Amino acid sequence: MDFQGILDRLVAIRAPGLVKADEPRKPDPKDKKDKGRAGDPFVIVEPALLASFVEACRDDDRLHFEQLVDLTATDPSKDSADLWINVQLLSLKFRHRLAIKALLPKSAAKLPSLVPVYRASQWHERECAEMFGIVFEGHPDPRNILLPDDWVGSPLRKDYEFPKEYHGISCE
Amino acid sequence: MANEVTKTMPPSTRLRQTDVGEVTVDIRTPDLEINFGPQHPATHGVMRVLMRTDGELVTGAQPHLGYLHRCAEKIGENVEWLQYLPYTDRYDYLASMNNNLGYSLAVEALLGVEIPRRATLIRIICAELNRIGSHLVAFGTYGLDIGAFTPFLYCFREREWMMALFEKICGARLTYSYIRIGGVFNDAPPGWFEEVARFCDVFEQKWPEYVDLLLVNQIYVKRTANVGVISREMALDFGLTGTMVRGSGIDWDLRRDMPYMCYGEIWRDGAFKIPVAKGEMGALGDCWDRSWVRVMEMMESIKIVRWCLDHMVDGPVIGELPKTLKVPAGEAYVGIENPRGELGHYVVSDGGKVSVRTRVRGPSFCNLAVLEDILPGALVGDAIAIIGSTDIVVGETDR
Amino acid sequence: MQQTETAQGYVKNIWDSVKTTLVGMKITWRYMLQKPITVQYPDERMPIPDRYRGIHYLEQEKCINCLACARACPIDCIEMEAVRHGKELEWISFTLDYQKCMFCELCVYPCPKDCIHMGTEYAFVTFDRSEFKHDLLSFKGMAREARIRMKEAEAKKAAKEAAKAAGVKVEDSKAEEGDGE
Amino acid sequence: MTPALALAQQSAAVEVGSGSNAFLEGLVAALGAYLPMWALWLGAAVTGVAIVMGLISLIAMFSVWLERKVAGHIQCRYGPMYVGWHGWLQSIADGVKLLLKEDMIPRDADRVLFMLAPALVLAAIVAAMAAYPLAPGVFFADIDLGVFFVIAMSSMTTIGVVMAGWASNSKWTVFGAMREAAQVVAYEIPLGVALLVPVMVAGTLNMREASEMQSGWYGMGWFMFKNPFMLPAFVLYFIAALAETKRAPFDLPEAESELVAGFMTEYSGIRWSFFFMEEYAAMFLMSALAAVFFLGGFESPLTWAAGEFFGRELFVKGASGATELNLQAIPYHAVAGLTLLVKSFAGIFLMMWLRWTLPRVRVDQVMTMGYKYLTPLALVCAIGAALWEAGKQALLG
Repeated sequence: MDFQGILDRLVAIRAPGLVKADEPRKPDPKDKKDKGRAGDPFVIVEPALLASFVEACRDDDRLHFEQLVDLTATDPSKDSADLWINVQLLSLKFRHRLAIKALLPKSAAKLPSLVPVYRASQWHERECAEMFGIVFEGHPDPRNILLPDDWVGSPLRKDYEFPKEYHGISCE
Repeated sequence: MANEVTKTMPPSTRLRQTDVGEVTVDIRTPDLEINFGPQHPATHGVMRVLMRTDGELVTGAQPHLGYLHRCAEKIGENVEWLQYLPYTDRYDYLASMNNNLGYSLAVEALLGVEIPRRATLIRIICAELNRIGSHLVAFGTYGLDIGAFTPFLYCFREREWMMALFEKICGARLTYSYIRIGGVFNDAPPGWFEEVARFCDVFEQKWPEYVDLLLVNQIYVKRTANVGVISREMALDFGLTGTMVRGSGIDWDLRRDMPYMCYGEIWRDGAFKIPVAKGEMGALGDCWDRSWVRVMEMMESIKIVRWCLDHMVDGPVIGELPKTLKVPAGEAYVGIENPRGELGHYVVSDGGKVSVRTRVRGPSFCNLAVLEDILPGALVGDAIAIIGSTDIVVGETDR
Repeated sequence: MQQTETAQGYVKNIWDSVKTTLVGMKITWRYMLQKPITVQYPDERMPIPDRYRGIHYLEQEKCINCLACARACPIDCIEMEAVRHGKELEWISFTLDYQKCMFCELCVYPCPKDCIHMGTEYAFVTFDRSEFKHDLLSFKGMAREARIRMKEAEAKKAAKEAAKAAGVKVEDSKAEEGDGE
Repeated sequence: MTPALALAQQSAAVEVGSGSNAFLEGLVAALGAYLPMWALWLGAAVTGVAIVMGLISLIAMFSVWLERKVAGHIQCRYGPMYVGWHGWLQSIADGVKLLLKEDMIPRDADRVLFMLAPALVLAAIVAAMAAYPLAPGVFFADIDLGVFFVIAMSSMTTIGVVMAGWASNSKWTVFGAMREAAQVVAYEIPLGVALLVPVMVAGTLNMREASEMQSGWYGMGWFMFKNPFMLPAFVLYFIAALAETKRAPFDLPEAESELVAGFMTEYSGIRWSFFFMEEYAAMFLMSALAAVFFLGGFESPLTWAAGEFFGRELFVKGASGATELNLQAIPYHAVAGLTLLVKSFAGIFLMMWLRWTLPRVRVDQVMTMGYKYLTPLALVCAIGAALWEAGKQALLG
């Protein structure tokens, strides 16, 4: 199924939390400032309903997304008010992918964990949590995974300041 | 009597006195917590698994990562598009070509640049040769984990030639940085394709030796069959990819099912097959199945290389690219079939010279998550076999 | 791990073990009689291909101090410093920090004059880490020919000036500019 | 060496067993008129210990070199090449290195046990070596219970290994030690039972006598050919010996990819080399036992020819009635001793070849193999051989 088909199906099954779809487009020749958008199409989803959205995607027999391939977050820029949660779903049966994006306000970076739906997201969520300071509610094992347990700050946020020292070791 | 027993007993033992004057002693001791790694011969790098064992039996396991974390994703936000290429070499250092390829394809998905056919074919040859090399290491070191030293060196003998081939085409033996955005860096030197063909011939002769010496050896079979069984459902739930998922009997290969470059054409030509485990030696999805898939895949890669050599065309090896690379705004996720599974690159651009986000979805990272579930119940020796069979590269789990 | 074994399985187990062991031993025996494929490293060495990415070398005469390589470097390990005397360059330093360098060859491609190359030398051993900051210059300051040329030019200019000492002011276009990093 | 070693050796050489000691005989023949008997005994014991220690060191050194060359050539590489011709002095260089290494004892280790363990291991194997006959007429101790003594003594090394594992105060070493204990207990039985087969055929436990009994058929009257149950017994014995000497595929106590280095993890330098020497000496002893009881011991057509040509008796009664050394028989004894040595090293080579071919078995499979495969099969062999012998006697008288 191509993206349009998936989108139609999502609308048809009333997938919870679906906001809109975003598809790549060519730059508008009239508007100089518009650069268009390249890359993949994706759907935008309410973060609070992300878990139920992916569950609906998994359980629908026409979508059949058995695998969560990737879950990550993006901090688009320093001034952006939102973080993005990017989820990649994959259906082995129908050989299609779906990119999902959830806009999460930086001030309250909190959303329900996806682990009950896909256990694959367990480590991805731990990584997101330590790198972006996102809280996944209901995560079974919310420890740091790549960073030391006592790490301060969220390194992949754009406003992260590099520490001057770590345990008395100068990082200059 | 009871007092004497208590005195000599270790504090962990529990004592229960029944009313008829009998004393029941519970001599179970608490489980032994043992640090498997970070410096251990069988962790394939610096990974640490905190294991609880009851004698030889593993009752719990908890992988601890991050010893080799080199901030690859953060670096991606600070260097230019092309400059990030050498860093991709360094996460899965056994399959650098595939990493280069994944990153290049992701950026090209945003750029929309057309890749010359010769470049595509050279890319496939390099990626498949590197897959062979990576599987050789995986299979060889797996033998080493099981205790067979010699097949390891036989595997490295062939890998050495593969590395020499790469050394001829790009000048490096491990961190190639050869496949670049828009094509490849250099055209193949004269005589290189002939040598690749020779390598294929020799490899086909040597390949049965690995099977005879290790794969079907009864001790090897006994060590790996019915050990670390990952069921179909578990493989899907944990997002396992690549050899792990094929080892669980799921017929899935990105090269065939979501073809990139000209893999679709090669598949339609019937040049290669996807080996899927059938559970010949034990339960479906055990360690033996996974290693079998790897060994079989090497031969399929040889066939793909042969196809590319047969269909080689002349022409440029790099597409039309501006001098300073500016990538159009947008975001793309491209997953390719790395030797270890699906290597995904999620790149976000705002139209500038530097990426906004470079996310690497390492297959080892995802495949490793299953350890917590399959290690308990295994013996200590099995634990090594299971960790080895997931074929992780710590550079990629930690990035 | 406990499997129920049949008598048939018991015998088959023994048979398989013996057979596969003998097959393995046959293979290892064959290799034992063959000549090893390794080389005795310091005495013999593997041939190094032309494209080998080792320690850089610089064709200093060609280099125009354009900094293209330094900009292309992902880790900023190239630093160069030179003073320009008209057309001639007076070199002060062109250092590569091999503690950082990852031999990615990205500095070679953007060079407009094709003057920086990857060499074939790979063993770079020192007792002091500071020595890893390696200077690629084969000569410091100016090349002898360049110095001669400059002296000649200066002499010519001096002669011209002496000839035109009558009062015609010659425009001195030479502007020294420092082109450090 | 430590007094414990000397004591063990002395007791082995002199007191155990009822046979004589070739060195003692030689000393008596040479100096009997000048020195009191106790001095001769002591001299014989000291000589014996010195020779055994030298022998073990040499065997270990040569075996290490052989192992590295065999491993190298199997793996398409050269192995040691720089120290001497094809690196034959490599072991000496390594030995010097090991001697010069820092002697480390972990802080929380049990110091006494930690230091005692390697000595005990080595002492046990030195004692076991006492029963090894150098030549038909040259031996340290002609023990009637030879086989029994060797097996008993080489099992003693287990105690040292368990001690080392426990004293190191490390979890990996305890794993190694426990595996060793379980493994040796499991494989002692098939080893002993498999050895019973030739012992039954020979009717003696004395290694020298057993060897002499195989001198028929122009030196090819090996026990191997005397009974159809001998070949399976030999295979079973060999497998059990592999496990007994902690060699791959049964090297679980050290299992370098599982337990780092098993019971030896915390050892370094000369203490570690004691374990190493023990391993190779044990391999040699087990191979020598196999050679003596299955493969004809000293006997080969060459030995037979030398015996026919030079005469066999090393000590003869002289004209005066005193014991004298028969110099003429020395070539025969040299040939015989070399034959046994070559046969023993052939066994060691086979062990190495197997090691560099096979993967390691798992700990439960070691037990399964010991108890469920080797022990019953060895018993079948023993009973079959006994019935065969009995039938032969009944039929042929």
